[in-house]
Amino acid sequence: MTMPLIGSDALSYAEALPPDWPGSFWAHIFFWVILLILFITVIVLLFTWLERRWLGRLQIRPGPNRAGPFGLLQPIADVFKLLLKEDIVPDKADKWVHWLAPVVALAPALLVFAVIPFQDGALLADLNIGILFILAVSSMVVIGVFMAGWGSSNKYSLLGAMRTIAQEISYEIPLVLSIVGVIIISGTLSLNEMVKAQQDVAFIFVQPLGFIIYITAALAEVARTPFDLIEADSELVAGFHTEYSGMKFALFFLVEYAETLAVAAIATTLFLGGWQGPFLPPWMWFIIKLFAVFMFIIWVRGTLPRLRIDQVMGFAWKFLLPLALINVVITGVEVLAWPDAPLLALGIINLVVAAVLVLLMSKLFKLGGGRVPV
Amino acid sequence: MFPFERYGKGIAKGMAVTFKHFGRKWITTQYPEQKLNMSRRIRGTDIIWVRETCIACQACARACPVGAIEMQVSRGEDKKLKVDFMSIDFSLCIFCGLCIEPCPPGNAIYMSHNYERTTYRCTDISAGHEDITPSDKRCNELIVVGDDLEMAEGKRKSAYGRPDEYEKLPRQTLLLEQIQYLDDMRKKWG
Amino acid sequence: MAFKTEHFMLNVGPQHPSTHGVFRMRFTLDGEVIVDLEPIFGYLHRGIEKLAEDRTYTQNIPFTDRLDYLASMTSNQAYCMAVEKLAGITVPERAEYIRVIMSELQRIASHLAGIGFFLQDLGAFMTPLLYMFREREKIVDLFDMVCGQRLNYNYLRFGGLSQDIPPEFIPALKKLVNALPGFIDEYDRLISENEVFLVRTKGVGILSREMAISSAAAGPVLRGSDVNWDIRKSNPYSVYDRFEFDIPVAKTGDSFDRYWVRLQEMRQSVRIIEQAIEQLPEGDVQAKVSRLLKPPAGDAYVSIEGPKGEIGFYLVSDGSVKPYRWRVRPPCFINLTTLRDIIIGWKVADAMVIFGSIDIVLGEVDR
Amino acid sequence: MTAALSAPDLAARLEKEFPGAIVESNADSLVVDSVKLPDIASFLKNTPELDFDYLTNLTAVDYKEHFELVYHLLSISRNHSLTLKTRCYDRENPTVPSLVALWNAADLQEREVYDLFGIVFSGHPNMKRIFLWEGFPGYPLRKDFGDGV
Repeated sequence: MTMPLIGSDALSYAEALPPDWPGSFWAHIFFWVILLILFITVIVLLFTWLERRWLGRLQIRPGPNRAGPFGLLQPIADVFKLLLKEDIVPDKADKWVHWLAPVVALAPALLVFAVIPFQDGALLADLNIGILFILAVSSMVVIGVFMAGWGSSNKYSLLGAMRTIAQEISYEIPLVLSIVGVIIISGTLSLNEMVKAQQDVAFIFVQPLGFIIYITAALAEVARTPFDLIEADSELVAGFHTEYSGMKFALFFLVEYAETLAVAAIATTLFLGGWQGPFLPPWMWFIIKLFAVFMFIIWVRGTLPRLRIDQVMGFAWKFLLPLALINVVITGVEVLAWPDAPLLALGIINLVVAAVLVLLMSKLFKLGGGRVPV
Repeated sequence: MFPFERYGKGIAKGMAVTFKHFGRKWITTQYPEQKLNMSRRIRGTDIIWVRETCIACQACARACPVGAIEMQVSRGEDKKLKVDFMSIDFSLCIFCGLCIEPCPPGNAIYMSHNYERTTYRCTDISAGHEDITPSDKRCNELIVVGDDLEMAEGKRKSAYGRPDEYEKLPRQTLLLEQIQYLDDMRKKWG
Repeated sequence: MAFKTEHFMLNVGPQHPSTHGVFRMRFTLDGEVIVDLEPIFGYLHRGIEKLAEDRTYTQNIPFTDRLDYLASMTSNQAYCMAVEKLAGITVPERAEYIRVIMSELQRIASHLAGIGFFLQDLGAFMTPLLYMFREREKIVDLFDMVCGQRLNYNYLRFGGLSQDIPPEFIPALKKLVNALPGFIDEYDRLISENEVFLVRTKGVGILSREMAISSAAAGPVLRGSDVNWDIRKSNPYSVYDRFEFDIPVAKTGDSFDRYWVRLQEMRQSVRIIEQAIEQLPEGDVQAKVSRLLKPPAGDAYVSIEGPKGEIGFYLVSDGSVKPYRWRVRPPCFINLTTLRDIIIGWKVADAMVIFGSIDIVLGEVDR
Repeated sequence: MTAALSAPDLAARLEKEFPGAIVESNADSLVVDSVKLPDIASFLKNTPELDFDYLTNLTAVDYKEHFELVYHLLSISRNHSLTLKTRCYDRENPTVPSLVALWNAADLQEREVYDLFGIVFSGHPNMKRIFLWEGFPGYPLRKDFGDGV
């Protein structure tokens, strides 16, 4: 039997197999694991290319354009370069921790994709608690990062790792709360069902504040500008992966982009209507939206400077958390008080509320703190 | 007045600026394929010495702040000074151009218009030496002696301190003028 | 429960991305807070002051290029003016105007690089830096046109210039000057109101007025601290008394103010250049000066307003062809006097911002 | 214009305050006794109509038989300047009082002079070499540097 690797045929093949048929369970798992790993690798390669190209264009330069047409082979060349590099382990490093860290970081980053629907029903495991699974698994990456920072026995790495822990744990909370609004409206925890709930209106219009909080918190989760102080190159050289080279660095690189990919995929699924869309096949819509979110992230990266650690933490606890809580309460009240409201009406109310809240919060925005008397 | 500030307006403005640049022409060049015309007065990475017009006064050697020019002269039978040995050590030369100005005839020494001294291998810098991996020997490679300093094919005199050469050289490409090359490049490199 | 904590040392540099060269700082940290800082100099010390004592006056001009390599023109000018004062040379008027144009262009170029690297230190990934280098590139193109190199200009001579400007210089300059204010506005829009930028720079690294004066801070660092002091106004050298321009002064002395002063100074420089182009007279660009200059015995100190601050030269002549003592007043080096005081108490991330806002060039710090 | 204060006038005035402190005064500079230097500097800084609050430049010159330290002072508020000099005749153990307490700007510059000339500034809080490493033989900007080699 021929098995096309990607395309709607393959997806429908995967759907066609009933999961309770003996053997097909494993076939399903096997097929999806291979597909997801290929998908992640290819998309990550494309992402690195796109990031450099798009960033280049924002910076009035062409970006990589030598290897292959439009520089498309550049990521492949980079991979080979990284694979051929000497793998350096510092003398004083904790060898085991140093070796294990990239693996520990990589596994959860890949696991997230198990529950992301590429089109209706096309996913590795349609867990009815999909979103909880994502939140639980994605926060495990921190452990790998901290292992890397600790195991390198380098002060820059350690500082970077400490920042990672503080930042990622703080931003979990607004991230989860911003998703709660979506859960309340869609009434389900399964990602596939959530996408189906966005048949008419994407949740970005229903939950504008939720989307803003989600994107901000997600940027912090994956340590992208303006929250990239984990690897702040002008302060910490390269943060937790200062002492990594070769293949292990490549793994961290993969983790970083896989996380970004995951975040973009979740944003797509929860707020942008997932695979919903006219004319094109659903999985293509999914990938288009994925790239749109990613390009937004790059665009932000190309513009903004980075924050300081105490400002980042303050922003999470003083701004995002109250906003997210208010958002949850308002959404809950709306759903209770007006159960069969048209989503668009809710959206308009929420938009006004969001604007007012953001404006009010901006009054609390203080400049110039942060000096510690010594 | 709108009583609120710092609600994200500045970020939006900045992002608008970067987005605008997405549509702009890029300003870098694809170097080995796309070469710009250098300034006509460029102090290129070579010095051209003209044996015929040189009066062996050693003004250039005395003007050099780093002592890169070595010139040995002697009186010939006709009581005229002639150059026995002339060398410039390009590993010392800082390309300041001070040797050009004091030259009494004004046409015995020139900066060159060439600016590319890079090669893929160190042996390409000067032919004929293949065993020059140690760095001390490589420095010796940069001492250029006598005839090699003179005009040769591919060398071009710069107009630095030599106004006569000015019109002979191509016009400098200024980034300011956004010349055609940017468009050409865009077509070629996508 | 009180945790037992320990301070730890963090060595930053000499090979660190944001030390602008080979500067080194040894932080003592309490968590992320800097409790002590020891700046360590000398990684780029080439002994230029000693080398200069062994060379003739003219041969030293290329060495001034290599002090502040982002602002060679002003170093050239300060040195040439010091020698001119020592030897009593008067400069033709046209040369003075061209010197003013060059030094103002240099100021813009240097500030562009300074702001660009400052924003780069803040973490704005390359974008502002590349935008600013685009304009700097246009200016450097013009320098290339007049003197043949893009960094080490070696353009000025005692009593004038090494050569007159080429005919296509003025049209190109006019074009540049017309376009520049638009680009400066664009930089303003890009970052000046950005909330992230404000929260990182406003109130960070405050250098008080008293401290700034007592530490002899100069240039934008001084004017950012509410001191209205610019040598172009207070002691107009060259032909600066013939132009109308303002001195931007900021009140608080934080990193943002230093950035803001630089941005405004670029606008003023454009104004000066516009006036200089209009007034530019015809004539000679080089006074009659002996090739082997022998200034009379004595000493002279001349300082001018460079982009980084007051750059001065103190020369002692013993009547021979070589200077007896050749001393630079390096603005970058002296601006670093306050570094320790304004960084202590801030976090590692702020240290880079404050350091970047001082805008130093290591070639001049270490000499 | 920054007015260079007339050194002889000032010398006459300083002679009244500090008898015997003025070694020499010519048109543009004032040479004072190094022992009295901190007092004179403090007088220059704190007298309201002089108000020299800005130490522009501090350097030294090796005149073989003595070192001369040169201080370029400036008053930002009054816009006038003065060149103050002092001499140090001891070559083995040259010592000059430090002015860091008056002008913070002297901090790094005195260290630089110490590094390159070997002149010790007594009272400086951190008198260490700055550009060269500890243990560097000799002081490069002295005229006799390298003579013994």
